[in-house]
Amino acid sequence: MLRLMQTIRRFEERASADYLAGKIYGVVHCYIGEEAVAVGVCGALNRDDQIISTHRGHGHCIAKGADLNRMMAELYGRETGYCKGKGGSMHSADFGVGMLGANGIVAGGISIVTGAGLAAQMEGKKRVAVSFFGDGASNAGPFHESLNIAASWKLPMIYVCENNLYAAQTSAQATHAMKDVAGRAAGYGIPGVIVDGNDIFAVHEATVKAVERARAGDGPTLIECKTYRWRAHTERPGQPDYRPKEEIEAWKKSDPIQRLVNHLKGQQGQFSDDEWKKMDEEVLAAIERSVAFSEASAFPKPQAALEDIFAD
Amino acid sequence: MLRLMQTIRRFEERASADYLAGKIYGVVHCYIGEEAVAVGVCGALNRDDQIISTHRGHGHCIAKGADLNRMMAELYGRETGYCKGKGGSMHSADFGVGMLGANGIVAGGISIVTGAGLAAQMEGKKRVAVSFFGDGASNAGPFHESLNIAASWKLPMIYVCENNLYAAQTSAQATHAMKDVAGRAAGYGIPGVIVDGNDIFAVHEATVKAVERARAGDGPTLIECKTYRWRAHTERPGQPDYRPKEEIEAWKKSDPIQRLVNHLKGQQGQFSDDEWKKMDEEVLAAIERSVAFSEASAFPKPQAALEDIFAD
Amino acid sequence: MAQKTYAQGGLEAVAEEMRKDKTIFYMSTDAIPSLLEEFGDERVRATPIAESAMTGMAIGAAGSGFRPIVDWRQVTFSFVAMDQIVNQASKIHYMFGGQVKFPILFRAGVGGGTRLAAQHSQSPYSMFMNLSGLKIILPSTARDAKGLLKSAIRDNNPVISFESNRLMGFKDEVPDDDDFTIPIGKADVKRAGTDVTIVALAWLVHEALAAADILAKDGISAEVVDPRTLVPMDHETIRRSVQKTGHCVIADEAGPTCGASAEIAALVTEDRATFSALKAPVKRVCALAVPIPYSPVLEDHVFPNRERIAAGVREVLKA
Amino acid sequence: MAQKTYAQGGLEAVAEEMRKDKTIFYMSTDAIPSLLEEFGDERVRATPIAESAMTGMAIGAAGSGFRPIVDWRQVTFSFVAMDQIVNQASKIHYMFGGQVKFPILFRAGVGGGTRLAAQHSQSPYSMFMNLSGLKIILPSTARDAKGLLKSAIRDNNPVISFESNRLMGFKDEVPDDDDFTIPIGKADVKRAGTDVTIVALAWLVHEALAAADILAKDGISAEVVDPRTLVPMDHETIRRSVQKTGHCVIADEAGPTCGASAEIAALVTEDRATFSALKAPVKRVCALAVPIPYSPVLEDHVFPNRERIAAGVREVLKA
Ligand SMILES: Cc1ncc(C[n+]2csc(CCOP(=O)(O)OP(=O)(O)O)c2C)c(N)n1
Ligand SMILES: Cc1ncc(C[n+]2csc(CCOP(=O)(O)OP(=O)(O)O)c2C)c(N)n1
Ligand SMILES: [Mg+2]
Ligand SMILES: [Mg+2]
Repeated sequence: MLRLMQTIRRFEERASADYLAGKIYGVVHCYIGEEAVAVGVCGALNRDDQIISTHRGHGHCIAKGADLNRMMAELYGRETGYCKGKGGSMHSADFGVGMLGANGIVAGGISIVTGAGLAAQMEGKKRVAVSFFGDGASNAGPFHESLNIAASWKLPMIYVCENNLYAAQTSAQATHAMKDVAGRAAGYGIPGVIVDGNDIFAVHEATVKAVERARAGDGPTLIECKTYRWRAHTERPGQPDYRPKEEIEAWKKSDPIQRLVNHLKGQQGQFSDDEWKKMDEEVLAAIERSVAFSEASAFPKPQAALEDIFAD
Repeated sequence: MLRLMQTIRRFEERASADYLAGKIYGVVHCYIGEEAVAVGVCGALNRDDQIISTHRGHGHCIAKGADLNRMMAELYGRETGYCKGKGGSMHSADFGVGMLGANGIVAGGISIVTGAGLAAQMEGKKRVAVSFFGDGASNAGPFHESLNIAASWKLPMIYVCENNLYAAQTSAQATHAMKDVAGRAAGYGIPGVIVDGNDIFAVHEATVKAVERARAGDGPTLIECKTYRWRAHTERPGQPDYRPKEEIEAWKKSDPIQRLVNHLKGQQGQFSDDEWKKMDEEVLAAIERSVAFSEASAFPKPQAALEDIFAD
Repeated sequence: MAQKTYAQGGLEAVAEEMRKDKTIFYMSTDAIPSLLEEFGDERVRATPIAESAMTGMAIGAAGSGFRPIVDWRQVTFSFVAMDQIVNQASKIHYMFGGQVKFPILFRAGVGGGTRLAAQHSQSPYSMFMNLSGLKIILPSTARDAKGLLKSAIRDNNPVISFESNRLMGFKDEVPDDDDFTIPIGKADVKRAGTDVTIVALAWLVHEALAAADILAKDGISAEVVDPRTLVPMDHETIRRSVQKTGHCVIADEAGPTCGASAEIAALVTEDRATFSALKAPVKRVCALAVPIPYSPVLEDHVFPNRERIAAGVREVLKA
Repeated sequence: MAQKTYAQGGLEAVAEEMRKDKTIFYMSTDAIPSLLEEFGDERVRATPIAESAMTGMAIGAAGSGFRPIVDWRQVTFSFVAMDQIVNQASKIHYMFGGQVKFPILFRAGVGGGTRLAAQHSQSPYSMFMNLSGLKIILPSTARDAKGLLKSAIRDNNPVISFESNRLMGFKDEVPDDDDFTIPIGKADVKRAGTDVTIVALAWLVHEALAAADILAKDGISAEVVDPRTLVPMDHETIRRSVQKTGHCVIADEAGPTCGASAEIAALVTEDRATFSALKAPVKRVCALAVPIPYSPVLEDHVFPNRERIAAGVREVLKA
C-alpha cells in the first residue's frame, strides 16, 4: 500500500512538472495529500470489482492497478495511451482492471458506476462497485438520485466521499448545510461512516466492512473520508488558491504517506530508512520508465480522430 | 377553509366531467382527497407569500386565492384564461396571488420557488416561499440540490411533500429506501416534520411553525403530509389503476373534508347540516359561474400563438 | 403479417429481442404492463423519477456487459438526463478510445397534437443530432418502428428511438418474422413521383402522402422520402430524389431553426450535383418557431399539415 | 477607448450594469474575484455545484423582480441544468401567457483548442437555437462582447451569452462609455468584399479574416459577416451579402449536423432572391462530426481554420 501511495505522489509530481514543461496538455488535477483514500479503498477490492473516478483521477487509476506506462502515455497524448490519446488526464480509464474512468463532470460518474453495481447484482457474481466523488459532488442531484436507488434496490455499492473541504475555490462550509456529508446516509436508511481519510488503516477498515455488507446483499454504504489536497485545484500556472496557508500547512503535517511510514517504522524492525529510500527509488524508476515509454510512443495519426465514434 | 376545500373538490369534479365531455383538453390530474394539504398550508400564508405547484395543481391554485373563472377558462382554452389559453391544466398560474404555476415536470418547480425564496431574503420583506411536490419528486435531483442550498443559505422556504404513496402507477415503497421522506431533512440540518395530511389542523399548525421559523430567518422546513389521491393518476379514460381497492376505500374513510365537517359539527351549535348544504350549493354555484364565464369567453385568435414568446 | 399499431410494433420489437437476449433489461418510471408480466420486475424495472440516474445507470450497466433499454417516455423528461446523454453517453466510447461498447436503446415520445402544451409537446431531435456518437431513429409506421427498433436493440452503440405520439394508434402491416429488421441509415421512398421531393418526418410522412394525393389531382407528381434514421442520415437517397425532381420541400413537426429540416436543406444545397439540379429554393414546412400552446385553436395553427405541405409544394413549383 | 481583452469586455459589461441596477445578482460555482470584491457575497454568490438548482433559482428570482445572471462557466455544465433551460426558462413566459417577465442572463464558455477533450470542448449553440423563447448571442470581439452583454442584461427575457474560450485573451478597442450597447439581432460585416460571403462565428470570424487576407493575394475579395446574435438571427444582412457576392461559405467551430451553419445554409437557400443569386452550392466549413479528442494532433485535425476556409472558398468559386 505504501508503494502505491508513493507511486501516486511521484506520478503526479512528474505529471505536474511535465505539464508545466508543455509535454502534457489541457489540465492536470493533482490528488497529492489524498492518496490514502484511493489506496485504502482499492486495497479492499478485487480486480473484478469496479470503481469510477472524478476529474482528479490518477490516484484511483493507479490504486486500482492500471498500468503506469499507458496512463502516462495518455497524458502525453500518444497512441499507446489508454484512450489512444483521445482522453487525456480527465478521462483516464482502464475498464480491464475495473476502472470505469475519470470524468470531467462533477458527480457525472456516480450514477454510471451505480449501473455497474446493478449489473453486478443482476449477474449474481458478488462483485461490488465503488463511486469516488468529492464534497462538491455531494451537493449535486446525481448523488441523491443514485444513493436512493442503490438503497432501495440494495445494490452492492460503496459511495466514497473524498471531503477535502473545498470544491475548486469554494469552501464546503459555504455550500453544505451540515459539516458532514455522511449524515445524509440516514435519509436513505444506509450506514454513513466518517473516517480520517489520511489514515490508510481507517479507510481500509471501513471499506472492508462496507464491502462485506455489499457482498452479503445488504446494500450500499456511504463513507466520508476527511482529507485535504495539498496543491491548487489544478496545475494551471497562476491559478489562485485562497485557502489559508496555515490550514494547508496543518494538513501537510498529517501526510498520509508519512503517517504510514512512521507506523511501519514503529513496528520493531519492520521498515528501515534504507528500505523506504529504496522503495521510493524503485517508484521513481517506474515513473521514469513510463515517461520513456510515452516519449518513445508515436502521436496518433490525425485521421484517427475519425475512429471510435461508433463501435461495430 | 372548509369552503376552499370543497371548492377544490367541486372544481375538479366538474373539470373531470368536462374533460370527459371533450370541453377540456389534454390531461387533468385531480387532487381530490388531498385538499387539506393545499388549504392547510396556504391558510398559513399571506397573499404576497409565494407557492409553486406540480402537475396536480388546481388545489394549490384555488387555495392560494386564484380566480375560479380565469382558472376554468384556462382549462377551456379561452383567451380569458390565466395563460390566455396557452397553458391549460398543467400550467395553471397566477403570479398576482403568488402562485408561480403548476408544472408538467416532476420536481421541476422546486428550485424555481427556491429562487423566489432567495428573492424574498434579498428583499428583506419577510416573505416566505412554499414548494409543493409529491413523494415521487422527492427522489429527483432538484429536491436535493434545492434543500441543500436553502438550508445553507437559510432561505425562508417551506418544502411540502405530498406523500400520496404513489408516483403514477409506481408505489413509493418500491422507489424510496425509507418509508418517510421527512427523514431526509436531517441530512441538511433542518426540521423534518410528518403530519397527517388529511387533518387540516395538523397541516396548518405545522405550516404556521415553519412560517414563523422562515420569517425569523432560521431557514427552511420540510413538511411531509401523508395523504392519498382518490382518483386515478389522470382522468384519461381507460387508464389503469393498480392500487388495491381496499387501500383506496380505507383512505376514503379518512376524507379530509368530511373530517373537518365532523369536527365543526362536533363543536356545539357551530355548524348544522343545513349550513353545510348551503355552503356546498354556493360552491357549486361558483363553479357553475366559472363554466358559464368560460363558455361565454372566446377562443384565442390563431395568430395569438405568435404572441408572448418574448417580453418587451 | 398482421395489422398492428405503431405502439405495438415497438413493443413487439422489444419483447422479441428480450426473449432472445437475457442481457437486455428495461427501465422506466412506470413499468409497461405487458413487458412486466412476461419478463418480471428484475428485467422490467420501475425506477424512481430520476431519469438522470436511470440514464447514467444504463451507461454503467452497458459498459459492464448488459444491453439496457431506457424509456424516458416523453422526450420532455430526457432533459433532466441531458448531462448523461451529452457529456457521457454520446462521448464515452470515443473519449475512452473505444475500450468497451455501450449498447443502449433510449426511447422517447415526440410530437404534439395532444393538447398537452409546451412542455409535453416537443420534437427536439435536432438537439441530439448535433452531438456525435448517438445514432437516432424516427420511424413513421408500425413496420418501420418494429424493424428499426430491432436493429437499434442489436446495435452496439447508444441509439435514441424517437417515437411519434401522434402515430401511436396508426396501423399497418407488420411482419411477424423474428428476424425482420430494417437497417439503421436507410431512407425509404414512401411514394414515387417526378415533380417534387417531399422529405417528411414521422407523422408528417402521412400528411405528405395526403398532400401528394391532393397535388395529384392537379397533375403534380410528388415523391415522398422518409429518412427514417436521422443519424446517420441517408443523404444519398434524398439527394438522388431531388436530382430527379429538381424541387424539394421538407416537412417536419419540429420548429425550423437548426432543425433536422435545416440539416436536410443544407445536405441538398451543398451537394454540387443536387444544387445544379435544383430549380427553385428548398422550402421548409415546419411548426412555427414558438413553444407549443394548449388551446386547440392555437395548437392547430402552429403545426404543419397536408394543406401547408401542398401549399409549400405549389410555391416552389411556381417558377 | 482602450484595448481590452474579450474576457475583460464581458466583465466590464457585468460590472457596469450591476452598478446601475441593484436587482442584478450573479451566481456561479466559483465567484469571480473582481466582482466579489466590488459587490460583496450577497450579490455575487458562489453556489454549490448544482447548476440545475442555480438555473431554476434564477427563474424564480427573475419572476419575483430580480435580474439574475447565471454563469454556467462552461456550456458543458449547462447540461445538468437542461431541464430548467428547455422545459422552464425557454417556455415560461409563453406558457403562462406572458403574466410576468423573466430577465435572466446565462453565460457559458464554448469552443475547443484548449486540449481539454470531449466534455470540455463543446460548441452546442444550435441545441439552444432549436428552442423558442431564448435569445442567444455569440460575440467575436471584446467590443462586441461588452456591447452585446450590456444589451443582454437589459433585456427582459432569458438570454444566453455563449463566449468563446479561444478568444478570452484577444484584445481590441472597447468603448468606455457606460451607455455603449450593441443591439441584439444585428449582424456585423467585419470585412467588405465582392466575390464570396464568409459567414463566420466567434473565433472563426478571426480565422475568416485571416483567410480573406490569404485569398486577397489571389485577387479574391471575401466579405466576412459575423451574425453576432444567433437568436434572433439577422438574415437580412446575411442574405443581402450573398445576393451581392453570389457565393456563401459558412465557418463554425461546431460540428455541421443541425448546427447554426445548417440554419444559415437554409436561410440563404430558401430565400428566392438569394437562391437566384447563388452561383454555387453553399459550403459549410465546420468541425468534423466527432467528439473533440485530447491529443493536439487529433484536436487540430478536427477544427476548421483559415486554410480550410480559404480552401472552401476556392472550392465554391471554381465554377
Ligand atoms: C457539473 C460541473 N460543474 C462545475 C464543474 C467545474 N469544476 C471542476 S472540479 C470542481 C470542484 C469539484 O469539487 P469536489 O467535488 O469537492 O472535488 P475536488 O476537486 O475537491 O476533488 C468544479 C466546480 C464541473 N466539472 N462539473
Ligand atoms: C421528470 C419527469 N419524469 C416523469 C414524468 C411523468 N409523470 C408525471 S406525474 C408522475 C408521477 C408523480 O408522482 P408524485 O411526485 O408522487 O406526484 P403525484 O402524482 O403523486 O401527485 C410522473 C412519473 C414527469 N412529468 N416528469
Ligand atoms: Mg472537494
Ligand atoms: Mg405521489
